[in-house]
Amino acid sequence: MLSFVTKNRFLPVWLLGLCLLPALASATPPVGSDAFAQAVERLQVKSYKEREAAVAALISSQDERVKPVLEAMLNARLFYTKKDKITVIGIKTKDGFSITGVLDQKSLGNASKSQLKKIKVNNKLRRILRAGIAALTLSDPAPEVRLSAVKQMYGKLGNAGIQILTTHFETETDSKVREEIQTLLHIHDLSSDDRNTVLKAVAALSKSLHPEVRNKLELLKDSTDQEISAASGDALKHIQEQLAFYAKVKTAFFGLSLGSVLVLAAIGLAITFGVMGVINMAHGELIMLGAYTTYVIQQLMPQYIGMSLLVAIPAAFLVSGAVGILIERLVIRHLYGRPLETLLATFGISLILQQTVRTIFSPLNRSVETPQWMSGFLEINPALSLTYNRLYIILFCLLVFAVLFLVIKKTSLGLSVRAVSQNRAMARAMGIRASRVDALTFGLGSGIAGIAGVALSQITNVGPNMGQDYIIDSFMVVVFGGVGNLWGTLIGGFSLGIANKFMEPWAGAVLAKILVLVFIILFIQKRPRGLFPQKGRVN
Amino acid sequence: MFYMLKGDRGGQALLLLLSIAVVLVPVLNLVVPEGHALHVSTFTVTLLGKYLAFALLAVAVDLVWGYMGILSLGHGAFFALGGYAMGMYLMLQIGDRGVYGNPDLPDFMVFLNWQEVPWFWQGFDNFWFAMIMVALVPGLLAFVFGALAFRSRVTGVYLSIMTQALTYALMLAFFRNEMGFGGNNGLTDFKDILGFSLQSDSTRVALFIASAAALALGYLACRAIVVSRLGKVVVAIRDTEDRVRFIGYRVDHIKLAIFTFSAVLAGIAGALYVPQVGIINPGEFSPLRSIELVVWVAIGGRATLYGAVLGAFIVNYSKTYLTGAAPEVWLFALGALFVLVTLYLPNGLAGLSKKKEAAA
Amino acid sequence: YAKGDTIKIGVLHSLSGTMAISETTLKDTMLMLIEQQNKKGGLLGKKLEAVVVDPASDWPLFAEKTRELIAQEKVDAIFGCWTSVSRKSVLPVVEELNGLLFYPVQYEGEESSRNVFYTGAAPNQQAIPAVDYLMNEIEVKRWVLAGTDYVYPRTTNKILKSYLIAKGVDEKDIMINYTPFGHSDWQNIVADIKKFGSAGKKTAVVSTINGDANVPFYKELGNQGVSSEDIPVIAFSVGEEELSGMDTKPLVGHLAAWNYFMSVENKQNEEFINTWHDFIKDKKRTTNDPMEAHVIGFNMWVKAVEKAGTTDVDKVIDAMVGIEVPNLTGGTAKMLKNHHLTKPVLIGEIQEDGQFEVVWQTDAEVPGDAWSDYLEGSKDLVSDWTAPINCGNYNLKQKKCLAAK
Amino acid sequence: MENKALLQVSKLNQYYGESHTLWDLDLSVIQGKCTCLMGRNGVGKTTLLQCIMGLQAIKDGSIVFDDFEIQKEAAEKRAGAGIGYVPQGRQIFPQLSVGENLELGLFARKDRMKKIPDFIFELFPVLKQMISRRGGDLSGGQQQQLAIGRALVIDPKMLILDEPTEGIQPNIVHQIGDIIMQLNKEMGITVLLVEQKLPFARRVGDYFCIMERGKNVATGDMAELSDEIVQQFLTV
Amino acid sequence: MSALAKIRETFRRDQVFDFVNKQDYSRVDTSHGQILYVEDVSVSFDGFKAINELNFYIEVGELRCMIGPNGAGKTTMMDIITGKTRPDQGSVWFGQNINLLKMTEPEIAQAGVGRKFQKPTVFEHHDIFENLEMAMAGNKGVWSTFRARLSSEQHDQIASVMEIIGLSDCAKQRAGALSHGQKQWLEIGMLLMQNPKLLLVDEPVAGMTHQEMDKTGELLTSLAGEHSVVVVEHDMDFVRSIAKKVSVLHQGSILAEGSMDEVQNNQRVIEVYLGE
Ligand SMILES: Nc1ncnc2c1ncn2[C@@H]1O[C@H](COP(=O)(O)OP(=O)(O)OP(=O)(O)O)[C@@H](O)[C@H]1O
Ligand SMILES: Nc1ncnc2c1ncn2[C@@H]1O[C@H](COP(=O)(O)OP(=O)(O)OP(=O)(O)O)[C@@H](O)[C@H]1O
Ligand SMILES: [Mg+2]
Ligand SMILES: [Mg+2]
Repeated sequence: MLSFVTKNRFLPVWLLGLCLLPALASATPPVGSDAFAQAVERLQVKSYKEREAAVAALISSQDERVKPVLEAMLNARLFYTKKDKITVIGIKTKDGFSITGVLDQKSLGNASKSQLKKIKVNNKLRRILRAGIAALTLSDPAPEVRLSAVKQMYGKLGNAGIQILTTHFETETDSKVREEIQTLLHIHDLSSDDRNTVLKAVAALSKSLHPEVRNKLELLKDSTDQEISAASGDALKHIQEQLAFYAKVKTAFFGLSLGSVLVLAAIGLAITFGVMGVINMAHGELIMLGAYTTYVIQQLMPQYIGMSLLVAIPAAFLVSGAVGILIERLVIRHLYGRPLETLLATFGISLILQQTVRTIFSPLNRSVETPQWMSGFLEINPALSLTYNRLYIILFCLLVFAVLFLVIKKTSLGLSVRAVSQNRAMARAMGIRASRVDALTFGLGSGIAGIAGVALSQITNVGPNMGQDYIIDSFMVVVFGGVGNLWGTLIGGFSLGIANKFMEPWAGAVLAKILVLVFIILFIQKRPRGLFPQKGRVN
Repeated sequence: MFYMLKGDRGGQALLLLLSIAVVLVPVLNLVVPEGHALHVSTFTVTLLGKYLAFALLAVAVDLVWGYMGILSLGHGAFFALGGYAMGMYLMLQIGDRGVYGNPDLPDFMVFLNWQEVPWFWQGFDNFWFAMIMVALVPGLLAFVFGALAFRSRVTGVYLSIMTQALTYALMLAFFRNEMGFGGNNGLTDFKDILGFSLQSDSTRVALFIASAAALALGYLACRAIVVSRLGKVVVAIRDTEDRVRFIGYRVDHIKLAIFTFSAVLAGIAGALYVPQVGIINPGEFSPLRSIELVVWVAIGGRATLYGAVLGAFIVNYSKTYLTGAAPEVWLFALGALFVLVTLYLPNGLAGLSKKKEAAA
Repeated sequence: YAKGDTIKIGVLHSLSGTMAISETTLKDTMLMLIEQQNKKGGLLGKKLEAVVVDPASDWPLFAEKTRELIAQEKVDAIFGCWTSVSRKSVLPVVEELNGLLFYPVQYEGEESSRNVFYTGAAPNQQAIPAVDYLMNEIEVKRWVLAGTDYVYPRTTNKILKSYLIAKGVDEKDIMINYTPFGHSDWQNIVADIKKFGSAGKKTAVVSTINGDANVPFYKELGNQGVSSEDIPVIAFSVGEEELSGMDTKPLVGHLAAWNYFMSVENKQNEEFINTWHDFIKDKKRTTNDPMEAHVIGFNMWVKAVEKAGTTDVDKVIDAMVGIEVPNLTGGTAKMLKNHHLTKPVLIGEIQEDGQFEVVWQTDAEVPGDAWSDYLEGSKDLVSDWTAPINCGNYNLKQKKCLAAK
Repeated sequence: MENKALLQVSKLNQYYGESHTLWDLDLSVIQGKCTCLMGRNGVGKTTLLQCIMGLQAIKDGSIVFDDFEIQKEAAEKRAGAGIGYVPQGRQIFPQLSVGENLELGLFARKDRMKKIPDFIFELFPVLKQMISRRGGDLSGGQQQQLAIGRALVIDPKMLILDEPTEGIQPNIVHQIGDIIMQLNKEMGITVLLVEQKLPFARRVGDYFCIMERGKNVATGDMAELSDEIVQQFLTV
Repeated sequence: MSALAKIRETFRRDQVFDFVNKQDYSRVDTSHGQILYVEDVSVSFDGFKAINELNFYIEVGELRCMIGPNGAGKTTMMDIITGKTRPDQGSVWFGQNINLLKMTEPEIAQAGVGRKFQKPTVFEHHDIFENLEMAMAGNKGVWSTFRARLSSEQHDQIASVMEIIGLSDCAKQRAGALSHGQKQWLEIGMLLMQNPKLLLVDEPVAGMTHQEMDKTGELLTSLAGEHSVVVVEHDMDFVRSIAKKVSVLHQGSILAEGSMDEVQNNQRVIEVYLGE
């Protein structure tokens, strides 16, 4: 197979170049080393339109050096020297770039930024580059690479592209890649003039959820040919049913993920407020500290962004926890038995924390990077893909909940915490070191808030105000679930998330939120102590 | 009539100060020439007027929180509704002086391509109707919300968070442009009230006097409640709600009455506030704003009405002063003030004077 | 300088609360400009003094602080505000007390005041050219107009919608979506955009999403695999400053339309950036469009004061019109009769390093238009603060000023 | 070692704000015996016990337990030192189950036992039945039993009981009497008992101590508690 | 004047409480001699049957003692009568015409059912005088409460009740600062002020000295006759000293009913309750 690929290597590539830019296909393009050099030089032009043509010419040149040039260009690493206009690939170094000539592929040593001029790409060019690279990777030995190359070609195929795919299809051994190519070819067949081909393609694609299939079928439905119209109508109906189903699944997933964010934000509060009874207005700021910790950790280990998040979790727990303990020792300790006063003091603390962060880190948002393993999505089918960051956050949320639940319900710390919160004096008379328990518990709740901050840094902005965005929702979740009940917080958060997401499509984001609030207000009339009320005889 | 001030040193002082201010401030502003050392600038008059409106709001909060024990995190909503009612009146007074020169429609409605004033704006061109609405709208909302919540015996933090949800929902709703209240920009660019230009010094002084009078009356009304037997029952409800039921009081009715009354006061405060600051926008509904109100009361001293007034003045004055004098660090100062008062003055600033009284 | 005699300049930008994130930089910019001017010997032989206050993202407080600045502090000009609502709140006060306000942010238009100079872009200096670019260069056929639910996006989208329809775009191909301030969960909306964009026509998002909501929006785009190559997003409120708080890797290729980019290579700009870095003592700090607006506004004011020979507000207002100062992108900004500027419009693509790369720009400066030509009711209006018209909303048809004040 | 005082309170003064509640109070509780503290309502019995437990701040005076001065120690230390406390009004943790209420006592134990000793359930079978019910749901009497059980779990050297028979059905009152005596006599636990019911006090007590207006006015052997004294200090 | 006579004077409602008559609370119809009917009442909590098909009746003017083991359901029964707990089944009538199960706690209290709680609950931040003032019978609507002013008779009435409960010396003391026993008395005082037709008294003498117990007993017996009184108590001496008729509650239903002697000698009662 490999030999075949090598033999045919250039033909499909330039064809693809043609198919991408049909306008240029009129003349037979030059081929070979000279053509490559010419094309490379043409890249230096000012206008994007002309550069597009240069790229097409480059691809058509069928030179072996094309692929690295395209890749460099895509990654904004292709330059030319200001002095002698040599096109080079630059690798960023400490102070400037180490550059390599494109034509002779020889290193030209280092150059400073001011000596180089970048060969700019825009959106449209990037698209072309990517397709070009994809075509070049169709012969890659790794099936995953080929698969993604094929996937790149959706919507970008011309007749020539079909030819390449058809040729490649015969030699392709990987079943997944074959399937994908098959789908692409069928989609192409849908626009065929031959009604049998069309009908066959419709039948073959009637299960495909790819949007392009739908768009094409949509057109075919209005066809004058009764049979085609009926067949595509049926296929479309089936597809639409499927899509509707997956849309629901997707919404549910969105709901779960919003819910998990709510739960994460609220769960620390479920401890400090729910169990200890401190109306902790600084909770949001503790979340914020966790997020900033993530930022700092990333600054400290820029080489290991993937790892940084894992390091940030314990770090954020410690930082927020320590701040929490400090707050408890300095302020809250004096306020037990005066729950409303805690609101006042923690409100003050939240202002102070915000301003502190603003002073240290500036009022601007900080950029927290998303590690590779958390970006992208898990594609279940073309209609349903679940984003990794959300998936991880849902899992993370459940994990945090489980750990916390065990700590509170099963450990002696948990028992002491509950005892102290219910009757401080008596707990002390039972030999429980109430002040230590308080500090630890508050630290625990705060630490969990910090962990939530790590998660939130992955989906929203990290700035001095971020805490305020979550404090209201957090209280809402804890109260809705039932104060003092961890399950309540979990179920409450998830149900609010899901309710919100199911309402959003027909009510819009704003109205959905209002409706959820109204719902909570009415719900509390029915159950004045939340979803899972704390039961028991009241005196 | 002043029996209710018996033993209320703070209240006596407050009313005395208010009467002095009502006489002195206009004289110092309108009669004493500018540049004279004793001249009180219109800026100061308006500022004081704003504080007075806030003080009335704080008194309203104190009544339900300090005395009845309902930590309302939604009083900002009642304040804002009163403010909007006033704002709607003022808006319709602009007439054709708006940017589009439309004699009937406020600018934002012209912009939204509305053909006529929506039904819920009808009548607001009439001052008295608007004034009734200032009391009625917040009162009605409080009544409906309270009737539901108190009957269902929603108490404690549950109630607090529900009031917060209420104001939050209203905030989101008023932010919506379709609501017909000007969206995020709210109502602004007012020209005159009852035919008097809002920009003239005498109108501003008049508004100041109106605010002072409203505060005095509001204070006396609250005081009358507090010293009556009803006031004692209200405090009992705060301490042991259940027990009050068993001696035959309808706790839900009492709570509802006080809550509604307090909401009306808040609405009036809002109506006084708007013409003096010149804008009302959904930001007033923001939950954090309502929390701030509670903080004023706590700083001043809960369950002493004059403490609430004191707190409103101190916190807002600090804010005015510090945002100008120490714009970079004022949040530290304010935050520290909150923390320190909580720690060292559990009864707020009013507690300080009480201690002194006791010591003397 | 003449001893003890200073010219006061009010700086009215939120240093706390939600808007601090954007406005603090502008306060620093003003401080820098004033310091520089003093180094040059002040103005009219007097020293300039900045009076900084913090209106704390609280709109009524903006009005109060303005009153304090003008009435108590007796400042000669105020540079400030960011949000429209803060400007609306301040407007009656500056008019009442005859103050002078320089407003540096792009805004929705539909307003003109004698006492305000709008140094940011009007919709025709940002939105319309941006759409033109997408339509002509990227061949976009389907449009998502996504914004935060407040006046600026509403107005802009309204203008854009009628503009697009005038250009032959089918209503079906326009999707409008509004979200609340600080919206943080974009899953549905991004999924909807993705769906809307999968109909086989080239689709783009025109984003008037404001402030903090942008970060989660772009993150969600990245995670759901909506790349700039499939569905580019062009934003009017995302600048270098905002990008510095985002992970820009997944955003490369998305667009923004401004009148200034930090990346523009030009001597003036380089100088400005260097001064800024020296002043703020942080080489990594970015510059952005509203900063440029303040630079232009401040320079114009200085010129006008010198021309008038006094800081008297009325005289300065009259002197302002027609003043020209170089902008930072190599052109010239001229103050028009409607108190708006001429500005070049630049379209930039986001780069990995958090900068924009200009991919398109107007051939010449575009004059700012206070009243949009694409809206009923406002297309007949012009603003002209010079004699003989001398009003902000002169109706060309009725030949008179509305709202004779 | 016959009459060694396990607990010695001397010159104790306590104030509630301005009001002076305990005046130079002395009290000694003899090791291994049961001392009965009596007095009318409001004379300060509960207050005294709270001072001993460290739940109420004292102005001055000393409290010596087991040869250590404990008046400066935190409340939790005193429990650890071996004082079990059954407060007036029971003070059950209402949201904890009966089992958890009892388990709390284990923390203060020296021997790190992890299981509630069986004899508790032998003494109070009802606690076993209701082991997983919330403490707050129990009836008044059941709560009282729980409170005593809980104090016993910490394996105390001395047990302080504040009106333990209040609200308890007669046969159990009797039993509690038996239990106190059993703990006292057989297990050697010293007992300090506040009790209003004279017959009960007479039955279980070895010594009595009568308070009036925050002062200790009469002490002695229970046998010496004459009707005269009762008349003088315990009737209204 | 002896304490007893004072109370009689205090409770001459035709004179002191004449305004009560004006109220339109449907008056209790006790023409059949019964004031309280508890029939077939059951209630369970999380599956635990606390009251089990309970039946009993109280006559007008009767003083009834209820005894029974801890957890028998005595307090729960009072909770049901006063509206705090809703039973799963059964009916509770006050006189023949008032269905208590349809009423809220304040309505029941206004109709004439007063209660003293097992754990004394008073208004801790009010002084003793105010506690009593608030409990005083009268129109308790919002507006009337706001307008209410103490007449001198009412003043005297409060003073006399304070005398009875022995707290005259500390009229201005915060109720929260009272000792346990004092709170008990204050609660009894509040009950007196309410002047109910039916008094439910849960463990009134817990924590009281012997003499105070006697005083309480005397007070309760003096109230009986004009009022109906239900007393729950564990102190047998006390019960013996006041009781005419005793009901024994066990596991949520009546185990025995009769005179003190009968009950005392009932084998089952001895077994589950009295001991020995
Ligand atoms: N928290 C408190 N604040 C102020 N005074 C109090 C407080 N608790 C009790 N007192 C007062 O202290 C005195 C003693 O109260 P204490 O509870 O110790 O009495 P006691 O002897 O236990 O009475 P009883 O037999 O009724 O339980 C009483 O007069 C009471 O009023
Ligand atoms: N809310 C509740 N939840 C669960 N169980 C309850 C609840 N209320 C009461 N019980 C149970 O019902 C039973 C009866 O309680 P009740 O308080 O009526 O007893 P009692 O007769 O008053 O006892 P005592 O004499 O000890 O006061 C007890 O076993 C108690 O645990
Ligand atoms: Mg006691
Ligand atoms: Mg009971």
